[in-house]
Amino acid sequence: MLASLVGVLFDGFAYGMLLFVLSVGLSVTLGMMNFVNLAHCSFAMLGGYIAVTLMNALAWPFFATLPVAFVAAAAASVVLERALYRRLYRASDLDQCLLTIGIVFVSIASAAYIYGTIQQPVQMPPYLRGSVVFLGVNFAVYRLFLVGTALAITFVLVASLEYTRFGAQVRAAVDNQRMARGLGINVQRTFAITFALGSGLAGLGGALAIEMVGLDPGFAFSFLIYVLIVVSVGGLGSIGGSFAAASLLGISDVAGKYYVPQLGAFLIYLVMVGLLMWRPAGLFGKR
Amino acid sequence: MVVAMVVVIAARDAAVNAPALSTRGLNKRFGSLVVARDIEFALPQGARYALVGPNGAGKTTLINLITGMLQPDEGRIFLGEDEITSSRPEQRVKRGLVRTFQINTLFPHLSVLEAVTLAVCERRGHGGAWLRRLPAYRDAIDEAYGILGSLMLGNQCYRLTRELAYGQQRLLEIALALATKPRVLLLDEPAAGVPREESAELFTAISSLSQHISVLFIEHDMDIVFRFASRIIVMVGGRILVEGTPGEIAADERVREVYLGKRGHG
Amino acid sequence: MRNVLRGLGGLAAALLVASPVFAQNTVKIGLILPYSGQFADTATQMDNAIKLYVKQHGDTVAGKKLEFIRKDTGGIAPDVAKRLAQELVVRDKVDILAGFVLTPNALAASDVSTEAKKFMVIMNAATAIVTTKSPYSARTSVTIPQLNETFGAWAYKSGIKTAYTMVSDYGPGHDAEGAFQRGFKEAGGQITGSVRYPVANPDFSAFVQRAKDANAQGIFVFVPGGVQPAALAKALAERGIDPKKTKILGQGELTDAGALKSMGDSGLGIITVFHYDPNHKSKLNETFVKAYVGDYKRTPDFFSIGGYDGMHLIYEALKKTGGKADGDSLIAAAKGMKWESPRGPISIDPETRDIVQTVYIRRVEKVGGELQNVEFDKIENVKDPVKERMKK
Amino acid sequence: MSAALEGLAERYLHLERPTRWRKSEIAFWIATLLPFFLFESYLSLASQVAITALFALSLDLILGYAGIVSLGHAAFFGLGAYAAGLIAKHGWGEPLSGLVMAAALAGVVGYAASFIIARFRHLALIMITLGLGLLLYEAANSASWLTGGADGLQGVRMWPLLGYFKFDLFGFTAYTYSLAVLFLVFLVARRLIHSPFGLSLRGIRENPVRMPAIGAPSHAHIRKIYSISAVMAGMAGALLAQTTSTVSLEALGFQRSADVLVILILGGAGRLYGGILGAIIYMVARDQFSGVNPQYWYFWIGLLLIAVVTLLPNGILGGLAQWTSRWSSRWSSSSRRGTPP
Repeated sequence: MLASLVGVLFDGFAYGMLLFVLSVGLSVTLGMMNFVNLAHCSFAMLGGYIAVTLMNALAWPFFATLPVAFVAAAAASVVLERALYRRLYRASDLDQCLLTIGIVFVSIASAAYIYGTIQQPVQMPPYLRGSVVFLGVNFAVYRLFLVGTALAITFVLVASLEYTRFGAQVRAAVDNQRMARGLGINVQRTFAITFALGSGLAGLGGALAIEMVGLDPGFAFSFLIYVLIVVSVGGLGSIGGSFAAASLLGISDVAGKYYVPQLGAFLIYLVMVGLLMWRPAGLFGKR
Repeated sequence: MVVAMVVVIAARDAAVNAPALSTRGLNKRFGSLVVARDIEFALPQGARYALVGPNGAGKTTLINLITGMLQPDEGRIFLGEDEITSSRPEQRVKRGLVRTFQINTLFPHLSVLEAVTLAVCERRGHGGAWLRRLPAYRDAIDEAYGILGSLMLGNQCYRLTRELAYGQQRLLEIALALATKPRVLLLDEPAAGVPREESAELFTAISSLSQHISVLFIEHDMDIVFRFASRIIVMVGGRILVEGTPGEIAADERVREVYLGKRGHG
Repeated sequence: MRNVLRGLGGLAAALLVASPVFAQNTVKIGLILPYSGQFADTATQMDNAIKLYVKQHGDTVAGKKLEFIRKDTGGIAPDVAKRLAQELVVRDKVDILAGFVLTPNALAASDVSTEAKKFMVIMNAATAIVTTKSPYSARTSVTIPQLNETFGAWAYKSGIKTAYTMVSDYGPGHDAEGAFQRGFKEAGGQITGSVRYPVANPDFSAFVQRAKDANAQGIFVFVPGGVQPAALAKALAERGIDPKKTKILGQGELTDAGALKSMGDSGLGIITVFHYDPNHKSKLNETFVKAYVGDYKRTPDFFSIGGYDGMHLIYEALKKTGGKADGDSLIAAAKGMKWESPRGPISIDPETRDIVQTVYIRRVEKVGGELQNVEFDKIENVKDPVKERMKK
Repeated sequence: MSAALEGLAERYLHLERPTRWRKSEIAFWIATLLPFFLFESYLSLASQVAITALFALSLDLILGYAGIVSLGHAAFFGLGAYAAGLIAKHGWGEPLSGLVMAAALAGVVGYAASFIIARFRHLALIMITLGLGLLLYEAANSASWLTGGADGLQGVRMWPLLGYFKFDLFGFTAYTYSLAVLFLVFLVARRLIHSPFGLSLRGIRENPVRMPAIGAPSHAHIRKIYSISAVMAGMAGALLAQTTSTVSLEALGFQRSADVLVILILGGAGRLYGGILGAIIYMVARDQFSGVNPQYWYFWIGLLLIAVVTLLPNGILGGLAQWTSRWSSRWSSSSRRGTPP
């Protein structure tokens, strides 16, 4: 009983960590620029496809593909930021929605055209498959790896936000753009960089997600909802918030499905609506 | 018995010369920062009071508390003799307690006439009416037009709010407030950012308002304050430092050092 | 106003009457499939097979040139499917409606088939009742009860006495659950418990844990094809359920080629029931698969075979009617038609217009380092049990 | 009408002018009859365009005028659809009364929901509407005994419209019916946004902070418009159910909510014709693109959206309005309107 409880909590947490990696980038960029980027998951999908291509076509080892996924997504985001996003920073958020939805459509179509509509098969290296038993509890190796990665990312993010000059600029820009400008921070540039890093993380998340939730052209749309949930519940621009929200949602989702399966589909939404009614600005949100 | 008598008498007295607006022991904290401490003052019917004090003294916060945009931690607020401490902002407006904003808080894409007509319609309770077209409410439109005329906006009223010159937008701030037929009017730096000569005009307009309207205005320009205020309330660090006639205030040492001193190098 | 409408009504009626006349030496086939969206891949696989069949048999049958018009429903959208069917009939003057991966869309289009008296070939939609909606429709795929009731009975005979079922919480899932439990219980087995998970369910670990805790001798699972089979199989492996001890039973989608690729050895030992597998041993199938892989660089699946046999049915029916393409002649010709398909011998039940075929029991094994579904048992001439009961 | 207005004080004309019927409007509504004569074979598409337009119009009232972004508006569309479908399924196939009942139900639920909605703004509001919508979807899915679950509602049988016009294969009746309802609802919406209430709504959109400061009960206004919008969305859903005699879970789905939002923004939110124009352009484009290329049509739709945003801010109508006003201001800066209808 206790064993299964621990197992369930762990699985939920691992799932949450996946959501976290996918969504943290969006949270920061939204918080800083109030730019509604619904195409965030398109970058994740890009990362996923990069990883798949490298593994299946070029037989790269899984780990080697992760940084490439990150870089590719980041690079793509820079291009788009220059070409399109930049024009709409001052536009209404509705226009931003329209633009980014358009990008989602295009990305899905392109993925379907290039890779076909087929579900991309991936084979994890043996040492990431199966599960280890510890104190009678089953831990899936891959989920352990996922949790480790996510924690590492969180640590790096928090550390760099707290202790680097750039991090300070980002925090300033998130707290109060006008003031940041006044302090002579180039918010535009800061944002562009943050945006690239955030998208890169999404790409990494996309690559990590394949093993757990698969990858097909629908990804850019199907995960959008979950990402938005994490961002809104966590609170805009708050890494800690995204982390808390993601683990909370992941755990409640899995635990709910285990203990009250008839509520399985409802739970994640119930939790979200409840939390947002309690704290409209999100768990750690200021605005 | 006797007590009852006293109460009755008290009530009658209150009814007779109750101030238009009064507060008792208002307190408000943001975490450790105290923004209002034991604020007590009374604004008589038809008075013209000025609220002055250095930046961050808590003037705007006080207006937010009075108008219900902030809830006080302790204390009570009275409009006439009835308490409004817990009533919602729009209810206070309906009862005649109205404010303007230091930073223009207008309707950018409404024409000037539309904006004021909106306020008039809301006061007249047409706000939810959707069976007849707006132009059918002529007397509302006429009233709005009249108000704009009285504030020298008559020839601007067909332009979009966002296209108005800044000074005119300040006037529109007041026009919107007047459209709600206020009994008590709280003006938060009505002349903020307006060049001096214009601000004098603006205050002439204000002081020529009907004597049924009691006015409390925040203003930094002491010349203006001394010219237009019958009494002056000086706030510092979230508390009322002193209240008195312009003469008294001008003579007051503490005011000099705290406030005028500040203006010296500000 | 009303007179005007009446006038226009007359006009419309006139056009409607006018429509079926002509289409002299072409036969138009309207394909309604979810080419885009969540189910796009099913459409791709089916359409590939359709193209392949036409390529192999030429696009002229009984002196008539075949013309295809392809329409996208963008997923489950009966309103769209119905509209497209209407437009195909009214505007494009098609003679045959075909395709239909998704049950709701098939049901909606059936109304049009009935009203316009158009032959309709259902190449996948697998809910039992689909064919009852239009007297002009025939099915060349499979029905869920056809597979799983048979499977339930077989499972008990094979020595599994207790079973736990877990299915996707939607129509097909419920059908599969009901059918398997019925077959299993009627044979004498005992269901120790059951659970339903959301249709779009990214993470199965929780449900698998439940199933594990129930420790039955067999776990019956049903998931829609696509993303989920692999995720489910992985979850099974991760939670340490060993197919050699606890039998994992499922419908074929669970272990189709794509799923097997990504689930890897965690799939070994899973037992599934299905009507077609690309590794089915027969001359016909080998040539079919060879040609298919040759053209599309991937193995066909049950959507492909549904489309392939669907085209065969259309061709043969047209030959039989000598090219007459009206609904009554075609459905008459289709009834009772028998042929040898890559999946084995199949026929169209003259009464229900539904498919009669062999049901295969397969186990996932390594064949030359490749995971495969290896057939080790089969039940022949299986009809859809639901409609059999309806008759009684 | 307009003759009587001559010699009226400018202040009345200023507020009266935007409420007048423009020639372009009249031309537009006449044009909506063209499909009957020019494209008979597109009538069923036309009817679904009209239905989507109605749905978009209902969203426009809350989003475009009161500034309430909703990602769950399909909830009311679906409620209407299922209500109409169930009524017809259980023996009462009369369309008009069914339409009214369905709309009423949607309205009641909308009113209940509005108490929650009015309390939130921004991202929280979007996500709460989204969440409520998804919850309803899941509920409908699990209540398959009532809704038929994923297979969709079966056995919907509609009676002829007005006891005379069958719902025919051409979609002739369907379009007539949908168009008539759309037009009537449009008239109501038009009157509404030109009323004092409409002005108050624009006030809420323009500056939610100032509204209470002029004594406006914003929450009450929002509850009211939200309920009205729900009724209209319910009507749209009911129309779809009746004209196709099918209802499926997708009527409640996130996809539908997202699509209608895109359609409205594309056409131009806050403009009476934004939703209608958006529906026409989006659905016709989709029909044409997917006709040419059933597998990758949404690539072109995507490009269309991107192009519109970059070239015409605030949607097609908004963008055009800006261009024209820029153009006209070069000649004469005559009194300009805040929100042209």
